[in-house]
Amino acid sequence: MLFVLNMILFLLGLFIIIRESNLIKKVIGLNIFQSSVFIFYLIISKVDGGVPPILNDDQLIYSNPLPHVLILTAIVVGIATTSLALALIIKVKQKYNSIEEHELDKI
Amino acid sequence: MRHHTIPRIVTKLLIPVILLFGLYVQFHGDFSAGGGFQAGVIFAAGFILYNIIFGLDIGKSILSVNTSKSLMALGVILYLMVGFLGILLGGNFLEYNYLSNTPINGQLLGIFLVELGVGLTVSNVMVLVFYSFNDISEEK
Amino acid sequence: MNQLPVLIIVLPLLIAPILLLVRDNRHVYNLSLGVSFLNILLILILFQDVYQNGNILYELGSWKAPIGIRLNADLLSCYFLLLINFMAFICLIAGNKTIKSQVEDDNIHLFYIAWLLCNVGFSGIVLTNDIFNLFVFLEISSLASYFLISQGNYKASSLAAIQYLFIGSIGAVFILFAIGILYVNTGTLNMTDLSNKIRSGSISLSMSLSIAMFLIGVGIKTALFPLHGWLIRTYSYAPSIIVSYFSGTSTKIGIYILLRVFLDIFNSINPLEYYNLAQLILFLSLIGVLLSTLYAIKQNEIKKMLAYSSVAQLSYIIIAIMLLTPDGLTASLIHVFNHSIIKTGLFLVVTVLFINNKNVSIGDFSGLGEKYPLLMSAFVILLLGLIGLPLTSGFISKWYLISAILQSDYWYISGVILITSFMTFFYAWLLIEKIYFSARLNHDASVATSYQLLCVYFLAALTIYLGVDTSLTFGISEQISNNFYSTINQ
Amino acid sequence: MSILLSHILFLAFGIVIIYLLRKETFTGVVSIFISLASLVYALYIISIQDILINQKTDIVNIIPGIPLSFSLDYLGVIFLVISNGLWLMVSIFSERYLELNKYQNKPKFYIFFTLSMLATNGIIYSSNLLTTFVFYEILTIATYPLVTFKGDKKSIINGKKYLYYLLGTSIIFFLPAIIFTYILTGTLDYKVGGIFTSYNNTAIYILVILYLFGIAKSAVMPFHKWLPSAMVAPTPVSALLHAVAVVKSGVFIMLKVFLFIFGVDVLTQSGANIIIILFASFTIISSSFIALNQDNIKLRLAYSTIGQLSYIVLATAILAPYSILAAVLHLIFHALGKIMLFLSAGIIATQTGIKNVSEMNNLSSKLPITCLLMTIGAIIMIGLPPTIGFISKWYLLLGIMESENLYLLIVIILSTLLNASYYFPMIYKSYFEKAKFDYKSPSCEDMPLAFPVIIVGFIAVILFFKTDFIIKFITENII
Repeated sequence: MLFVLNMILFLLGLFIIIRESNLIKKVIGLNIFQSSVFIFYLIISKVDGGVPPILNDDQLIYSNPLPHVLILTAIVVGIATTSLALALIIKVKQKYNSIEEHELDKI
Repeated sequence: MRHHTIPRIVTKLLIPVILLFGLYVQFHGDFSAGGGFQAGVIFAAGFILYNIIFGLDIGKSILSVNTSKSLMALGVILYLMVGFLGILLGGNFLEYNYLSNTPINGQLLGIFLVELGVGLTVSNVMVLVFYSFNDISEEK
Repeated sequence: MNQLPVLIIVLPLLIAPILLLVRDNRHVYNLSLGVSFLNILLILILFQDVYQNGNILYELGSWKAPIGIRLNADLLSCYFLLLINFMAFICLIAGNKTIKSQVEDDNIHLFYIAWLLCNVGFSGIVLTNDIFNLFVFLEISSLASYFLISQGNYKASSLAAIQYLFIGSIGAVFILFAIGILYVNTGTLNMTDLSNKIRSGSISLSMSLSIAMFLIGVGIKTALFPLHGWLIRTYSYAPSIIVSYFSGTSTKIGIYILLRVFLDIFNSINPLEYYNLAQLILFLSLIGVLLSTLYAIKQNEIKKMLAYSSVAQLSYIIIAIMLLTPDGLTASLIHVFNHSIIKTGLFLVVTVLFINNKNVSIGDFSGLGEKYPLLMSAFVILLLGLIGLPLTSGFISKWYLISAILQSDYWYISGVILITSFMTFFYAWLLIEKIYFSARLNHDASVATSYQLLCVYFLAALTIYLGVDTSLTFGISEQISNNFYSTINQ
Repeated sequence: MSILLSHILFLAFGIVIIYLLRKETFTGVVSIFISLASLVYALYIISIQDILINQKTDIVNIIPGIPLSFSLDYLGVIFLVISNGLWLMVSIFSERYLELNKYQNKPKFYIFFTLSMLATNGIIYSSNLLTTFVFYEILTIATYPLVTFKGDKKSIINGKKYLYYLLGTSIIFFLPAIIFTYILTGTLDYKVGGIFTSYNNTAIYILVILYLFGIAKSAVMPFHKWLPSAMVAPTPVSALLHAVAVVKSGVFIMLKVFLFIFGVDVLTQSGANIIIILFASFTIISSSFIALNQDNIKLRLAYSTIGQLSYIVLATAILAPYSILAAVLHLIFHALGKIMLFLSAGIIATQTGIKNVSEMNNLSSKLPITCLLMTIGAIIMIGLPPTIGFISKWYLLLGIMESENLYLLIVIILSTLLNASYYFPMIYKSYFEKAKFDYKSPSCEDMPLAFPVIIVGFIAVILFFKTDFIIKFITENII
């Protein structure tokens, strides 16, 4: 079930990136798209009855920490991408005075 | 914001706490949840809050754009230098075991320095992002 | 332990923040040039070592393999590593002047930082043995390249950059997803470990999803036929020196990931054969070759023309891989090297000659043969290499490509390959004709510095050298492909 | 260093010299000296041929296992003499010709002329197909600047056509044929008797077609169009390159491929030579018909060349000993005859401005020697006694008899009639028809211009009485 929801999020994000003409909305779509994959990693790392992976003696079942670490990296990458995208959009806006892609292609 | 008393007072009270919390997260990263990343962001948040309340001029006089850039670079360099130190002391890149007399101490020292580098970089990147967005709004 | 693999990645990475401290444009340039040169030396030593003693594994922080991140320098890595860093070095030498005039003064040090980071990303992709790490390096290089592209002095540069950013990020996310699925199925991220754990036999649904996503991600990176649109845009609007650099590296990295994922990680289930994926890709690439060659002939703007030509040439490489024979792989690897050199050289000439012109049309080359006899003869040599005439490296590629096709099950596509390779001649000749047989226009083609000229001559000479002595390209390519296929057949 | 390699390097050195001099006045003389030296080289090589035959000199390994390599064979010896000998004549001719026609940029002309001859010699010396291919392509590229030498729009269009045909066929047919051969046999070295040890007929058929179309320099239809387009070039270029060096290289390669790659046995047993015979016969007949309708002298000669080349191809494809003899003989004799015709046409155009057959009325009163030479050339082409053309045609007929492909007699006879019908008007008009308008001066023969042609004519006449040693050489060494 979770996977299905996750896939829906994934496709939704992809759809927004492809379909939307507004660059900012595209960035939002990109973020949703990326987040769906982040969530996917979190889902797969969940262990039933597990606790956060901080070692102490009485808890032996804990969630897989590796995907969390990976996704932390991926999130950072995502933030970098987003901020770069926003910066570029500002430049585009300065040059064309528009951020609607269908208008930009005409110019 | 300079003339709003309540935010000023609250900020004055909060900033030391925020910075202290940042430092806590920074130095406790190797024992509990936390680390340079989070600490850097928290630290930067404190500084940004200061800027919002007291104005950029004062903020920039404390930490100018160029200093911030240099500190950001220094963070990365610190990180890499620790890595190179591992090579120089006969291990692999980023191998901390050789940094101190015992491997455990070495690991502690290594992770501390590396996280320090990360924290330095992240906090300054955050500040720089804040600065540059401010520049854009000023241009308009 | 041999420290070379990590040094190759980390040294430029260390220089990048130092550049931020230095900021003075001249020192910045010298430093980046120096580190590039140092890198090439290191790579040559590494290459030598790997060639004689086999793989070199390097564990970061001495954490053992499946848990820690490991670097793996094998022959394939070294081959691409050499190519990429060599191109970076050449473009750096040639680029100084153009970068100065095309990029804003305050941004120049950032530009070089991005350049170094981009190169770090490329080297990292090639060297790492950890698939997640590959993704991270891919993103490092991509982010840097978005920035680099946006620095072009065209109006559309930022737009091209952001459009590339969207499509590139989609590709990266697809790869990230695919890696996640792989991790679920195998519980490891180490490539060697992965390929051991992926058992032969039928492919589960989730695994095939992973394969499909890899394919899309890699397809975007390599400009596989229907996904090639970004390449045209970016090549048209990026700073021209960046185009020279990317034409030799960026897409080739895509090829590397393709090889690594499909022929190394998945080698026991061989997905390309299993789903007839190879046939599909082959078919797409064939259409790609045909259409992009036709488009290239139609273009009047030289950067666009060369960009379409790049798509066509990349399709040749992919076709050769998709034959799924050792010969095909050999041919593709040879062409990767040769095409990089030729295309970089061609773009370099455009860069060097037209610093100030924004749109360089074919007409701008009118009569340049008289004005710059030597430079133009180098240009013509590179063009002849692109066509694939004998005694140039293009001929060697073509020979092995056709030879591989004729010996494979797809011998009947050789006709298309031959005809398109003849069509290459049409657009290449348009240029040659303009250079030598048109009256000179009154334009201001800028004067190139001697370093720039030297780079172009060097690449042209290399084109001829690699067309006469194939021991480097063929010898190593053959060894790599034999290694691959001997593990597959086991 | 091997003498063959040093010959090629010498020519390369010559090119460098011409490039360095780059003076309009000197280059012609330098070029004459280079061609003279090249002829001396060739003669010296021939004098020590017994040592050189089948001695390979590898230069570089282009493809591992297939080096760029030189060697000499008996077929090459013959072609070597012709091409280098005629080159000397033509370079003497062209110096004067370029001067009289006021062509600019002579150094460029001589550089590419020498480069073309370098490539031709390279083709002669090549000991495997790859080397041949390399020089074949160099020859194409090197002749292009000569074809477009005039630099006007017409020559650029025609030059493009020239390149598209020659490069296109070589890339689309010749190269895959070579690669396919290499895959099938594992070698590309020319070897007497062929390199195919085991084969299947389909492969041979495919290969024969690929080679036939791929070596478009031999101008077998349907890939012949480049030859008429190449006629926009200055006359010396048409004469040497497009009547001797380039086209003969094509035929020479064709001969070598059929004899030394396929081998007589393979071709006859698989029956693949029928394809060649069909295409060649078709070319012979149809090119003659086209030539009939050409008014431009050079175009008429060009179409005649296409037909004559196919004679050689046809003679080779019949594969009987006599016909191969005829092929080699015709290679020599056609070169002599055609170069006379072309150079005469060049003289006519230079001295009187006449370019069409219909304007040639009473030309003999004005250019008596030239007309005489042209007549000899034409008779050689038609193949009438007492000229050398007759000898090669005679052996061709013998070969046809021998192979019992009697229907080919019709082709030969028909084409001879056609040849006669497009050459005789030229002769008839220039001698017997009255001029429509008066020429200003009675005779304007330019001796320096005519001198090399006279020598060629002299040799052609002498040779008729001295063919024995050539025939002996061919029968002993080649067949």
